[in-house]
Amino acid sequence: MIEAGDPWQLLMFPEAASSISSRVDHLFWAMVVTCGLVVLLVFVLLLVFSIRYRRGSRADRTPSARLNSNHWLEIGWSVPVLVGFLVFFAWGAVLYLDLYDPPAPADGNVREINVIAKQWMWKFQHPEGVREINDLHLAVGQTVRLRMTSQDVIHSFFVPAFRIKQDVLPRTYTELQFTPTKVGRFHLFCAEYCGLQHSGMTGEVVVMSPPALQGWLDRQGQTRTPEQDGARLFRSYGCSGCHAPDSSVHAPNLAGLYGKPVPLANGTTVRADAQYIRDSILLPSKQVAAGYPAIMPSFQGQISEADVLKLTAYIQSLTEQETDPP
Amino acid sequence: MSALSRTDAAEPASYLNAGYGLKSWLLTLDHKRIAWLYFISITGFFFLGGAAATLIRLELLTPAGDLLSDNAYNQMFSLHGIVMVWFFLIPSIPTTMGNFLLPLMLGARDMAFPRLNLLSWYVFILGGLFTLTAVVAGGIDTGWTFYTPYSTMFSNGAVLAAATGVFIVGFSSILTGINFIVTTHKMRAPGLTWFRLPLFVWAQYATSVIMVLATPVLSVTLVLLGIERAFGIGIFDPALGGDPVLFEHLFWFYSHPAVYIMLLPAMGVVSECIACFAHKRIFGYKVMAFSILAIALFGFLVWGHHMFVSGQSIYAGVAFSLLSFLVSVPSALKIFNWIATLYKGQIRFDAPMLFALSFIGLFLIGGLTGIFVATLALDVQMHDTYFVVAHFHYVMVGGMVSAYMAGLHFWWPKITGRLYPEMWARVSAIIVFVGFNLTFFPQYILGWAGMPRRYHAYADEFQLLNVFSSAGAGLLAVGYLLPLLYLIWSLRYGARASANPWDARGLEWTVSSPPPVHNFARVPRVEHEAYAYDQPQ
Amino acid sequence: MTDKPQANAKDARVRRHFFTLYLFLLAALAINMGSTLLDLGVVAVPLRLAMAALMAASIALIFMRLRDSAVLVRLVAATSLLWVVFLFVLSFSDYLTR
Amino acid sequence: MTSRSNRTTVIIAHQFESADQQLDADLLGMWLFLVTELLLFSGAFLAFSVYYHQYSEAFSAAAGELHWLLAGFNTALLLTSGLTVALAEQAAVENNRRATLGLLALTIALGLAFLALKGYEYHSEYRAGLIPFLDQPFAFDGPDPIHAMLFYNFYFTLTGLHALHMIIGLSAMGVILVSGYRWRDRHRVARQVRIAGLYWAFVDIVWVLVYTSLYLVGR
Repeated sequence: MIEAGDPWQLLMFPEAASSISSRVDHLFWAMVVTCGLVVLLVFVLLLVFSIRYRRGSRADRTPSARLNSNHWLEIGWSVPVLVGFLVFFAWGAVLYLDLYDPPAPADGNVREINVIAKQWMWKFQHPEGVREINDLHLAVGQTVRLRMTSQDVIHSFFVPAFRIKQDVLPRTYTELQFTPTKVGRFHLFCAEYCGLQHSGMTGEVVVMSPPALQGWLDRQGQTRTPEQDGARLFRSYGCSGCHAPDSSVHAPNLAGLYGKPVPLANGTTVRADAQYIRDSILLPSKQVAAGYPAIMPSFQGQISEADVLKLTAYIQSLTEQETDPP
Repeated sequence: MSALSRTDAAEPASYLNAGYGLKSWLLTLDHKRIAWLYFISITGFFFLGGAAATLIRLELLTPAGDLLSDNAYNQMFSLHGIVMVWFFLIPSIPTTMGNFLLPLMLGARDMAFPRLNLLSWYVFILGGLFTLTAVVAGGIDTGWTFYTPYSTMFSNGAVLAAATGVFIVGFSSILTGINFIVTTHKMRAPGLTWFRLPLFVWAQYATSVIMVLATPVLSVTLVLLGIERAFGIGIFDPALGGDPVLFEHLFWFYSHPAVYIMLLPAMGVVSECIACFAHKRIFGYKVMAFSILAIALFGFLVWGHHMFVSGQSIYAGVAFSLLSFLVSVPSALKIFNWIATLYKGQIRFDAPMLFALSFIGLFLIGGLTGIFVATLALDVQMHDTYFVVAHFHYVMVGGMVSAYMAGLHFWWPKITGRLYPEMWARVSAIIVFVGFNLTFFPQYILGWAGMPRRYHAYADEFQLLNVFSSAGAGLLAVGYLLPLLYLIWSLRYGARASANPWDARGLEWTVSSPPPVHNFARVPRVEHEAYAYDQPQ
Repeated sequence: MTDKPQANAKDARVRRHFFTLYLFLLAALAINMGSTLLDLGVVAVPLRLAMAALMAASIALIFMRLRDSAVLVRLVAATSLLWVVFLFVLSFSDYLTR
Repeated sequence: MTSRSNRTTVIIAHQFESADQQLDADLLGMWLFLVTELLLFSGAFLAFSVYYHQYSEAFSAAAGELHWLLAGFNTALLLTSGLTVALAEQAAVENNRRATLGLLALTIALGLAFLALKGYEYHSEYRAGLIPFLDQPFAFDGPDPIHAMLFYNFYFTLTGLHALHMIIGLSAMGVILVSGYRWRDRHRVARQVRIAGLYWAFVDIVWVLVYTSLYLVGR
């Protein structure tokens, strides 16, 4: 980060610290140069015409035939400008789709981090179970996918150095995938106005080398992973009463469910992603699975967002053969 | 004002001295006096919004939030937004110059519905009172955007009073819009075909179409918000499966066309000033007229560019981004046509022309940065940062307020019968231009660097540019106070104005300054084209 | 007292149109309500909405005399429908592609 | 009844040149106002249809609880009042004072009957515990009660908004009935009935859409 007294403050540019940053910067500077030229052209034209044709000047003002209307000239200067700017539209759209509908990363492993935004703090949940408030430790070069939800109003996860921003909506999951490429400490801001201490809802993203991150995680002490927490909650909330394979109640088997298409009672099918699992826990009658009675009670208000994320992590970890909790 | 001119013996009979006393002003049906009622009220709201802006700029001098508490700061930017948008920018040119000049430019004796015109002012004042009670009774801290679920469930400010105030002032907009549309269609003088109308009338017409088509959606959105907050009728409540993004859709369906309500009248004024002070016909009159209508139409198709990172589907984002690029074409056309109007003209640099030229420069920068934030990948970085704040201030303050000043000075002799002090007006135009750029250009850099908007405490490295911005705001305030002083001064001591001090073309310049009560002794016949500057008046 | 009401042929025809429209509206309402008793499957919703739109359009054309109004008034009515289409189509472009 | 000579010439406001310029302006102004009303309702309809798209089963189940037969009869009442106001308008054009005032009164009566039936319907829903706001107990035994609450919120909002517009229309017609009773200026009364008729027909159109989308689409 730039220290307060740094002379760069005047023409400050955000650092480029994620895989998409430099590509966005190229687009930005290409547009700055193009638009700068247009402004310069208009400024020069205004200046020249103002001076040459000021009242009383001896400039040549013989009215030409097309002095008051020249459609070809109008088309001449508007169509090229439009086509030129549509290049920026396409360039921006491609980058945008890369950011929000990202191709699977080369080495395949994506670090899933759960993010819960609540009025005026950020809560992070690492796959290893380590939990952080406002600060987020990441490994350089490691692709990260944030699964974010809010407990109250709309917030927005914004790291200027990574050129990423995504609103965090209450009761729905929004996702954001990026890859830090530079070691260092970067600002985290909440960008969507969320009330009294909106300007205090900030933090730091600390990007370290992978071994340094592993060292930091170990130093956080022995913590149960979300899967282990999820398994414990699976029993304590009585989910296993119906959903364990040996239970007498006719309820869907959750093994290997995550990611599979689920036929619903109303004939449509939906993919069992995190949103489906969350809604099935808190609003079970919203999407009833086909062939099962809608008898599941709603746990709305009993299970917190953080516990739902742990249960989801546990259900996600139930592969085909492993059906009873470890 | 009228009391002042009574003492002047050689006072020609005009609408100003046609009646004295409070009743002749508060119950008037004369569109010219109603324009005065609006002019005084929006000037008051402008300086109220300006005071809030001054406090915000003072607060942002230091990174720590030390001048105002966070709650007070949130109330200040909300007040600045609500008052400036609904009580100054939207009504300003249509209700003052539009009300005063439309019948004069059309050759009519008054608006189609004079009583409706006065009612719209009273509805405007009623809406203002509600909003001001919100300020007193606990303050409003939701910003002018009222996003749910914060505004319905988590804000403890007087959201209901402010929402009711804006709901009521929306009807003032609708009444003005209906009045202008019917007047333009039904009350043109004989011979005044559509393509002989001044572009100012085209701009008022297109603005009124937007007011009529967009404002009702804001009204129903505020009703839904109000009943959710007051009676718990959960419409956008996420607990019931409601969707806050749906509120954003309904809000921005109105609020983007609203920025064209603010912008189009300004374009009309600039067309009049450029043509008059270059003493030359507008270049490409028909293209200029159709560009105004195209902006009004396309303005309704682009609202999704406010929601690129809000959880809106990314494919809808791509569609809205493309449509937003297309909406910039008519604006670009108009800028080039204004420049082409200067070619081979007889250019004078009176104050209205200085303001009009600064409109072209500042609106161009505002428009081009609009294309930046319409570009999907850049908006991810710039959304909700000071880049967006700088963009809309360049278009609103640099564009619309400059044009408002241009129109105010251009038609001041016609409205008051007095000439303003030319030297002081040029000085204030230059101060406004310099102060404006010093205030808002640093915010572009802050925005790209990532300083979020609506922060009352910010990271240390943003301070230097914020200090420049606050200094510029001081200069801008001086630039806006100057006209208040010398214009009021001119009401009493300004030289008396002739019917056509600028040798301009248009029916409003054929009547005396200030015009008689019924505008035209007999309805004028129009034979020649608009902006016939190549023929003597 | 007041001059005698003058009713001519055209007025009688207008009144006849009103009564035929009224009967059509009652019939359309009956059909729409009846359709809820049959099991029409997926086509039920669009059918009922189309019937309601037909009733609305006929009220506008005949009761509100849109059919023989000035071109400008018909343009205003058409514009308002176009703007409602803008609102629905672009809003659903978000919800259908999420 | 004082029978002063009926004014044959039309009174023209000072800013207009001719009578039909004045009538055209009034009609255009009224149609523009109806455009704003249409967009006001379409904003609420957009919200309803977005949620219907997302929670169609819950909304269908909730719609099943409504008194669709009673409301169907109510719709027929309103369509009848649409007819009577159109006939009143026609009678006013034909300078038929008795028919105009009679049909206008009949229209108002039908409108009040509609509101009475609507009030009864609201009362029965209140007793059945289907009011999800003003912290009333919400006893909905069908599937997915949470989204059913959303449906009932829209049911009360849309029908409430419509009822408010009916009250405005009824009071306008009431004023015309009283002020036009002595038939001093029949052209002015004809113009007022024409404008009120436009507004009332619009209220009919909104109810047809509200009735179909709330009661019928879900069944």
